[in-house]
Amino acid sequence: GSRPARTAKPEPLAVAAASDLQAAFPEIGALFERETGQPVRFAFASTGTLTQQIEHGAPFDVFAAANEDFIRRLEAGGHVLSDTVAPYARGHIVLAWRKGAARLESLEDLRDPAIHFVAIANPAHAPYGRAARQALEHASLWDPLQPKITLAENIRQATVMIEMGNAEAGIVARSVVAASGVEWTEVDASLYDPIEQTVAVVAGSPQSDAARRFVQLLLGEAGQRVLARSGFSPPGKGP
Amino acid sequence: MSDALVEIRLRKRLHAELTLEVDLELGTGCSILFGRSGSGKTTTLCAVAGLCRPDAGHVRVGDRVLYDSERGTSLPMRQRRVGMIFQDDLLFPHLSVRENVLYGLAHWPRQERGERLEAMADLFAIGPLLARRPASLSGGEKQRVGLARAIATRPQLLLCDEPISAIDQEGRAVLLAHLGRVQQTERIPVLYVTHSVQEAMALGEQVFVLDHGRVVARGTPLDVFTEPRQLSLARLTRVRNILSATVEQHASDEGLTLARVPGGPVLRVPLVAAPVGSTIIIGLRADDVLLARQPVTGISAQNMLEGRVTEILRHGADVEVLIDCGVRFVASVVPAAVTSLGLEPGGPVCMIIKARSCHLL
Amino acid sequence: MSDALVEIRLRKRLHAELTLEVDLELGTGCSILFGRSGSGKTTTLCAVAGLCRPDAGHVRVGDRVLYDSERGTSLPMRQRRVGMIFQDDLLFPHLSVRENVLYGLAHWPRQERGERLEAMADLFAIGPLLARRPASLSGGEKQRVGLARAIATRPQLLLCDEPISAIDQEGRAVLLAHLGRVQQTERIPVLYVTHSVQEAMALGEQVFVLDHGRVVARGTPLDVFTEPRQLSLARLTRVRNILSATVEQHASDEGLTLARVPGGPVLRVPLVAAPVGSTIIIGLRADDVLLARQPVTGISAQNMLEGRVTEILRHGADVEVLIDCGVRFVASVVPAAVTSLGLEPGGPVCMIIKARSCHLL
Amino acid sequence: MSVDLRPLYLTLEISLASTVLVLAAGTPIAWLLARKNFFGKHLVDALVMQPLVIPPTVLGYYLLVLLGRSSALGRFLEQHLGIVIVFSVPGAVLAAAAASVPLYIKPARAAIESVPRAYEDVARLLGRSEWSVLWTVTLPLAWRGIVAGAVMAFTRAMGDFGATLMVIGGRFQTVSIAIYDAWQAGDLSRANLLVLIITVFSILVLWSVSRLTGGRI
Amino acid sequence: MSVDLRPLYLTLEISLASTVLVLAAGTPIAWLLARKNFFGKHLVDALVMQPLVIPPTVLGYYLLVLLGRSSALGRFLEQHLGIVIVFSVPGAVLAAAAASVPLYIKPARAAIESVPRAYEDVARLLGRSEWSVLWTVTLPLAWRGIVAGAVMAFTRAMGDFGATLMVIGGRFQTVSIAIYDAWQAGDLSRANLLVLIITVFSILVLWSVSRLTGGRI
Ligand SMILES: Nc1ncnc2c1ncn2[C@@H]1O[C@H](COP(=O)(O)OP(=O)(O)OP(=O)(O)O)[C@@H](O)[C@H]1O
Ligand SMILES: Nc1ncnc2c1ncn2[C@@H]1O[C@H](COP(=O)(O)OP(=O)(O)OP(=O)(O)O)[C@@H](O)[C@H]1O
Ligand SMILES: [Mg+2]
Ligand SMILES: [Mg+2]
Repeated sequence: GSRPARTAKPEPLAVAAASDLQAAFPEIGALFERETGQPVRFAFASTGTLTQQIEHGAPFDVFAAANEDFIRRLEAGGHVLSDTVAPYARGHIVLAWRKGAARLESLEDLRDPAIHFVAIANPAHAPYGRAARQALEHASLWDPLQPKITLAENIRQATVMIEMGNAEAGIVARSVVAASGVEWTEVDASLYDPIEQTVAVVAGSPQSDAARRFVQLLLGEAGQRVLARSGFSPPGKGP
Repeated sequence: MSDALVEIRLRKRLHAELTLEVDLELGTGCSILFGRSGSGKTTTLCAVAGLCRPDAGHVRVGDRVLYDSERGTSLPMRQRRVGMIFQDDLLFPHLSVRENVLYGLAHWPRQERGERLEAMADLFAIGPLLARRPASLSGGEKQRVGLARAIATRPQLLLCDEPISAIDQEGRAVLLAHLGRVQQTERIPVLYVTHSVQEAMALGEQVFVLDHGRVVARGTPLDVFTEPRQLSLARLTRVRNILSATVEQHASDEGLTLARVPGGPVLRVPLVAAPVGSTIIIGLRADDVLLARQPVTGISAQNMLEGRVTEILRHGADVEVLIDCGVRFVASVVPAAVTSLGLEPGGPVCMIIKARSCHLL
Repeated sequence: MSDALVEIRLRKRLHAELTLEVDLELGTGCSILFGRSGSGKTTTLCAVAGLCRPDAGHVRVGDRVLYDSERGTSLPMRQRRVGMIFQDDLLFPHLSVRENVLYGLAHWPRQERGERLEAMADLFAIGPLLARRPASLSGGEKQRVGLARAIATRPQLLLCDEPISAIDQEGRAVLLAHLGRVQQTERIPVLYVTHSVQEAMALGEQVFVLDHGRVVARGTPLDVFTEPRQLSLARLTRVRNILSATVEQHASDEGLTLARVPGGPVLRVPLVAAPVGSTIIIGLRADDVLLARQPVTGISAQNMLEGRVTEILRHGADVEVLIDCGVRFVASVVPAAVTSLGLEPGGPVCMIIKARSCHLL
Repeated sequence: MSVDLRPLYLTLEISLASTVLVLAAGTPIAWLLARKNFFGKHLVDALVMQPLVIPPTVLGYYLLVLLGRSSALGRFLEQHLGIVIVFSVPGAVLAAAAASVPLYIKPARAAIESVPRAYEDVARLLGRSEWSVLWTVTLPLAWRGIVAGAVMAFTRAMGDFGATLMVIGGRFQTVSIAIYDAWQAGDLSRANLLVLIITVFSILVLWSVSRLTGGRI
Repeated sequence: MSVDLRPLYLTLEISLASTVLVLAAGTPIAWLLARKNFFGKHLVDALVMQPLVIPPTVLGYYLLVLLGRSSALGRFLEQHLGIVIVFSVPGAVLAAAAASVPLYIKPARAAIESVPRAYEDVARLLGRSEWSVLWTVTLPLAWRGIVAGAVMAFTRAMGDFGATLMVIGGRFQTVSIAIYDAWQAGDLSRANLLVLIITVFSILVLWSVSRLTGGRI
């Protein structure tokens, strides 16, 4: 329930955010609160889950997805305000391996028989998983590596698999490895479609003004700085 | 429709070889359902209570029809107002003895409930057990609690399934007396299952003998248990002579009471505590009747009754001699005795009966 | 340590007012534990079987110590080799009658198992029930299956807790005979709980009377039940004579068997199906002994035994005459008979006993 | 490390409410399945188990479809009664209840079936109504199974993550969600701490149930 | 829409194997909890319930910590026996078993406790060993609770998603995972179809269990 607010704190802004933003967004929330005095409450889940919730009227104000498709789907259904749809960051996949293990230079190195398992997010629904698959396909490694490919529910789980040593290597998101204990190297961005993480204000948000301000903060310099530190690059640009 | 207080007609197939088919009419009073193990006694009670469904029949208590297969009536158990005491106690294991007894009185006013509990506790001597759980009771104690629970609710019909089989003879006598009293003060018709002649005699105003699912004999205990042609009964029981007599005189120094059997002889029986003029019922086993050609003297037997042989029934090594001496007696002897005494129908005979062989029922 | 086959000493506090404290010594044969409801009979059996733990005591069967509180011994139940028949049947509800009876024979060779099952089915007349589940059995049928299950395993000690209370008198007689036979052929010591004197007489070689947790009388059924000073017992029982006799001759046309009581008279009893030379046990109620000053003729009684009065005991209106005619007999008469016959200790007396009064136990 | 205890309260609140709901809705169903024969009983029996078969998140999704603000029922409730079930604590309670109800019904049914009918018949003969028989005989004699089912339902509700997450819409955090979030965020020590807290907490709860039910269960 | 049936077989295989495992491991525990008193019994009782309290994914994670390739046990198994438990069907079985074992132990325990000890004593008096008593008396008389628990464990294993997913590494797809994947990908009609399939399938399974256990579960 709601408590009687001593300092008349406004109702927090509800931001639905993709799981890969878990490292970056709390800081942006703090920025927003400092700037507006209004706190932010985040709900982290997979983009698919959040999309379903919004479609069924979840009371979010802002939705920061891990890609563009789901936002477009919501837009088509009138669940987000079209004029607020904007890419806010571009995600990147990286080749990661367990700390202390032999360094990997390229995707080719995944053929190494010492590598039994290669963890990626499930390409069926995770944007970074799809990117990983594309990269492997372009490198003609998808089929030969099949026996090694290990799917995780999301990019974070894929990272955990590497971290724990269950998979010797994997292709995960740059935004996730930063905060984890794995070593990594970039994957050539030309090998996969750019991951345009897109944001929008949820239709029917009772605080759409504040929501727009949050989106502006996210797209603005301060927000971008935080995102960059977390391994994202600005939307529509290279690494 | 008969004008009996309770009418029970039931048919139920139990297995390939056994179909229960009974037809009982009960009055206010205790009716005994007597019969060997497996004859269908428990099943009869269950069908009356509604615990199992007969194939067909009609059960009426007073003007309430509990079951009628033709009209499709079958009252739910809770409306039958039938109390039942089960062969295997079926006390609620999760309730104390007190709660068990009070269980059927939930809707009674508080005070009456308390009084009834007390009355039952006194009657069945379960006062000290009230706080206990059934699991810790002895066999006989369980049976007493079961009786108290069923009787507490003042049912309109009481069904007792060998309710005191685990109770010792002394306690049994006390309980039987209590039961008789309850049954008389509350005027509840009782259907009482037992295979003890003693119980049947003590309680029964009426006996139904069940055999293989059918009523093979019915009537007063006197009639039923003395009917000599009831071979199967003869084997079940031993008391064959039952006599109703009037107390004529007490000879307390001799330890004797003289009792006259209406239309028959005066019997000398062990001293009884019944006033002169009152009626007592005397049971005498056919085995206990000694026969002689003529009266003999110098023996301890107190009764010497002359009569006439009316019939001699033989079944194998068993011989039963029916004797008329105003009332009918049955004597059971070995075949050798018939020849050595030259007994024959119509001939005279003398019955020698010990006073101690005459049991007060 | 006593040299009895089975030694049972137990102490167990049951509740504030009742502490069980028994001390029994059994031989091969049937010992009766007799006592009113709640006297601690079931608890005694349970403690012997290991179903409940006594506070202290010692239980030995042959040379096997089942329990000893001082030495801290308490054999696990499965090693006690004790068979028990329970007051509330406790048949396995999920097994058929056949499986119940076979349950204790799991480790027997296949063929013996089958034979034993057949023997038990015959003995207890449960053949037609073998495929049924206990839930559908009648009360008496359950008890028979319980007996079969316990006896099948050939235990070294058999504990029976009112095993035939739900069985009719005819079936009871048959079962008692069977039980007696089993007990004799297999030489199993039996501890048998009952409050029926008939059963105690039929089976018991020894009786322990329990009252409020203590053994208040012990001895042969004759001694215990004829011990006239046991007033509480007198109320619980009817006095009887028990005689062991050897079959001497069959007179089948007369329907008689002649049996000699060692050191005593020859008794004429109803024809029995026992070979000449075999030993039978004859029960005779004290009430059934008729006394005369001298032999009389022309009566149906087949036995006329001369003896000598050893003692005359009076309690109120009851008189018991103890008679020596090689073995001791007890006759129960009314006071009037004593005077009219002029009976006195040391004087001659003649006992008149009907063949039919001699019951084969 | 400072730990926000509000999720713990919320979890307790939700799981208690959910358990009450499960008991209220599950007991009649368990009883029907145990004691009555009706057409489609097997189907009901199997359907009742479905929440176990479907991934909790998807289960939550179906709840959204059924009760969400764009569903017929949800719209009706919102427009006429002003009640929004989803994305609220009641929604979370519903989700937790949906996820845990099979865990109650199954053992409760088994326990009720194991109560000898004879005792119920005795109670009926003593004049008690079906309702009264249920409360004074059937359920007390089935209590071990009932309590086992209730404890499982409570525990499951406490641990529910997928269904709650879906329905609660991130507006509140239960301990499960907090654990998952911490774990997702790579904050393992926080996740472990939370697991430890919920473990200790649930042990306390189970232990008190043990004590309350007489040391057995 | 073409549906790949392999996940169905795999699901059946995993859940059957998991149920066998649960029965084998859970029965002794249930029996101990029901019939023996030992120090820390309450704790064991509560610990056994923990898999219900922890989000399945995190449970899977703990399994990985315990059995993963860099854990002591996992390393030993891999180096000396060449067995890798994670990312394999045995791993999925273990995960499903871990997630479902509380659902078995709790009702099994309650059912065993409800068996009157007198029957066990009778069996002992008839010379049977404890082991034999357990098999011929205790478990048969507790069968309703046992079957209820086993059915729940089976169903839960069939529906396990979080723990299995974590351990199986997407190298195989169970129906649950397929549902989740389809649903996450926004392919609702596929998700619904899969739910329908697993529902029908589980109804068939539950129905056959019903039939096998004499129409009464
Ligand atoms: N469901 C059943 N299936 C087959 N036979 C049954 C069933 N129920 C009862 N019987 C049989 O019907 C007969 C009558 O049973 P019932 O319980 O009425 O006997 P009873 O007269 O009460 O005997 P007892 O004095 O031993 O209690 C028994 O032989 C019993 O085995
Ligand atoms: N756990 C217990 N707590 C209190 N009293 C008990 C307990 N167990 C038995 N008793 C009492 O001990 C007495 C003896 O019980 P027991 O069952 O041995 O009697 P019994 O001689 O077998 O009687 P019955 O002939 O009625 O079966 C009874 O009065 C009973 O109530
Ligand atoms: Mg009966
Ligand atoms: Mg007893």
